[in-house]
Amino acid sequence: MATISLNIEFGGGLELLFSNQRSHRITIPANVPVSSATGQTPEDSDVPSKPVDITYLMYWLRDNLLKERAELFVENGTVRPGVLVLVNDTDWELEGEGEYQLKDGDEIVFISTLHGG
Amino acid sequence: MATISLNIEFGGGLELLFSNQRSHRITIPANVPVSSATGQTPEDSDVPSKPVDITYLMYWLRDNLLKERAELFVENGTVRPGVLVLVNDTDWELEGEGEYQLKDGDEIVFISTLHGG
Amino acid sequence: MPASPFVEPTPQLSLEDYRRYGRQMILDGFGLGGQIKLHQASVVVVGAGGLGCPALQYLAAAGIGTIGIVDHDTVEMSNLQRQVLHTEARVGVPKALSAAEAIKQLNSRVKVNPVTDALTAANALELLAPYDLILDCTDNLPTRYLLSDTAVRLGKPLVSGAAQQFEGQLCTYNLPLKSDPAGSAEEPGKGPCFRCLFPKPPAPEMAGSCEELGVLGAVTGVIGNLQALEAVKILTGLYDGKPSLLMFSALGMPPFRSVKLRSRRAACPACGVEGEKVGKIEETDYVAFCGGERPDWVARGLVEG
Amino acid sequence: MPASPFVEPTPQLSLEDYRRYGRQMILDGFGLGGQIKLHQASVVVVGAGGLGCPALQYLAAAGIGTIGIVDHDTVEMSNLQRQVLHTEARVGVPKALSAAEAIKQLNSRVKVNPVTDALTAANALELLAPYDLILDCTDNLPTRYLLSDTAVRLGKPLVSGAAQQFEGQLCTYNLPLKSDPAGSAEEPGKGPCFRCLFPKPPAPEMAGSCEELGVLGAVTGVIGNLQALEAVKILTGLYDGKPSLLMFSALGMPPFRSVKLRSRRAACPACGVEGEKVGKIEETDYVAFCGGERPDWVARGLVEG
Ligand SMILES: [Zn+2]
Ligand SMILES: [Zn+2]
Repeated sequence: MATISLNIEFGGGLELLFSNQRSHRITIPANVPVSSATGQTPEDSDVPSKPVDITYLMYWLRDNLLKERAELFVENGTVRPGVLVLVNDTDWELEGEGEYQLKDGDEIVFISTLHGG
Repeated sequence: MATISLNIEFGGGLELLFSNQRSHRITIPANVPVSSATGQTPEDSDVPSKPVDITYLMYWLRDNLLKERAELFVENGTVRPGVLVLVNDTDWELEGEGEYQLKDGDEIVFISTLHGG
Repeated sequence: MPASPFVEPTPQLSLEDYRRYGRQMILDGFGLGGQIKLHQASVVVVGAGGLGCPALQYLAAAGIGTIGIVDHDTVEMSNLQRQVLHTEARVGVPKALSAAEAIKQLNSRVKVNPVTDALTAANALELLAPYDLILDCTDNLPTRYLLSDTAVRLGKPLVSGAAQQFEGQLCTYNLPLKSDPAGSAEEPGKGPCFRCLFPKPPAPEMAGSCEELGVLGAVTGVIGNLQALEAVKILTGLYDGKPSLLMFSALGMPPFRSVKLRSRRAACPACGVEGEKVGKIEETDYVAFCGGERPDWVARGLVEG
Repeated sequence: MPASPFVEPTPQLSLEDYRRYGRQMILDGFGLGGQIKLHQASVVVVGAGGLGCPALQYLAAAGIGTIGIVDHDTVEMSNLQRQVLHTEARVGVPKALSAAEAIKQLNSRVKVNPVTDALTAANALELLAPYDLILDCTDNLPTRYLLSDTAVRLGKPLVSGAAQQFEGQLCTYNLPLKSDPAGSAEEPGKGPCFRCLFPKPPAPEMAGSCEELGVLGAVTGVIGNLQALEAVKILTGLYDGKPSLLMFSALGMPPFRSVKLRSRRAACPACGVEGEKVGKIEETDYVAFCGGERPDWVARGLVEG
């Protein structure tokens, strides 16, 4: 099964949900079900597949790395309010948000907006 | 003739020698004379050649981009004292200094040490 | 450059100003023109705390002509770990007055307008309208939304800083974009506002405060300092005309990261051109928008306790 | 965390200290232990100018137990554009005393040792030896070499900042490296010194000064602030154990860049183990080493004018 490696960073407090670890290096399938269901891979069955994208990545992180309180990370099929997602130092909004197709070696950052001062 | 493209940055005052422009994108030969002579290319004659390295780059910059006062950039076959060279955000001393073989897309920074305060 | 005996200094700048600001006036791209721009400019800093203190120091030092300071709090001992304009002797004094006193000592030529009232949806437009540029040095989410909406309504840039624990963030909302050097015929627009990035506020339980989570003093110093720097760059035109976010992680390597940000969203409720718009600022309940009261917001006077 | 009534505060920290430093003591990785480390630490800041003022503010605010300030200059009007600890009222006062006065007002519990003598090869070892950590906040090359050699000789880390025009640089020389997490048997060594990077000084004509080239105030603020932050990180153990250089370009995008640096050089004249070593610091003519007098060095008291 083809996979890709990614560098994942959490910040602004989000790292608390991920074992208090800011940096993670992960390997995920290069092709995934269109539904972004994380329990299957296209090889498993005849599910329609797509190149892996950020939407799938979010569910994969929730199901594989998140230690607690999933609702503080993903909500309504996207990151919960107050979280900004970056793709190689670029706002994901400029890259297609959840539909951005991940490439091997990409760095994806999930950061919560700070408001203290 | 095979070439490579590089991003060159000057800082700490060095940019003044290069038309006051900090960022330059250049294209140079991928293979150069072992002597680092900038007027020739290996195809020109039977000069022994090497993959282009930082020593050659320095002479190339001196001969092609430098507008004045070459002695404030290169001295005794290397950058003049007080200048630090970076290869992709790494001290060139860790990469072989002048002998580092340049790759397409590398970023080389020449920065003068500051001492004001 | 000091005035020669044969040339009168520009009426706005005195000979003493040349002496004081000389080190920046000789900078390429800054010059006398830049100093005059600062002299004629007005900046309001909302929050005279961890971010506001370093920001105010460097705005005053640079020679901004008029500086407003909005803060309804008084100085407490726990502030002195990072709020470097205040002093032990001024514990109990309203922060806006304490900060004003400090910067007047550094630069008596700056006109300082301290405001000891809380900034609210009812008074924000009036309090901030007289200024060219706004600094968000506050510490809570409802005020940040209020400031962003107000900046958009007033057409002013909002240099916003935030700091918590070991991290900081810096962004200028409603940034005046720069013309396309290729000479596009269109007027350059504005960058995104806070709502363009975060149309829905995070749930209250995600929103920690420095009181609960803590913050390292120098982290607020770095961000506040950078806010002053951004303000000076914008006022003198020396800024990058593209919207970006700076992220700082004091314990990280590398510690700084710059992020290219989205454009203004056409459907943004505050600054967009389409779709539903937010109601009048004066009628907006920002606390409710952010999910209701939190205990420290009561203490902060954001809501009736 | 405030002391409960049933637990005596650590004798070194008073109840008031808990109140003052609470915001950092609750930080993960910092805690009471971190505050005690700061309390028991001593830091000397060489230069109470553009870099030294912001550095001193945040060192004092953080609760460093003893702070030395070395500066032989007096406060001038042209300083106030960036040297934010000084005031108009203290123009003419020795900078070390002016800075000491300012930080005592912020934190009277810090023991401050102002030194109004110039730092020279003859007195550097004696002046700096009592401190745990040294900050280079100076503005000239000979003193930077002197500080690096002294720090190496004394075995202290040297947090060095520099700022000119729109740029800044930050590096800790003689950094205590951290053990290999894999548990190597070797003692971790030290990072490079200034001479490891720049064994030969730049020619005098390359070495501009802020007086000639100018500097933007907030640029010195950012670097000085980051110096204080590095000092706090090193003293509490919260620092990255690998040598790096931070470059700051106020008008650049991205503005910050972190560079991985070389290891200590075995053949370094100052800190290496092989080859020729520099002579005794006390007998070294740093001005001559850097190519001879420059007019502003005369003014600075580095050489007899
Ligand atoms: Zn908007
Ligand atoms: Zn060395």
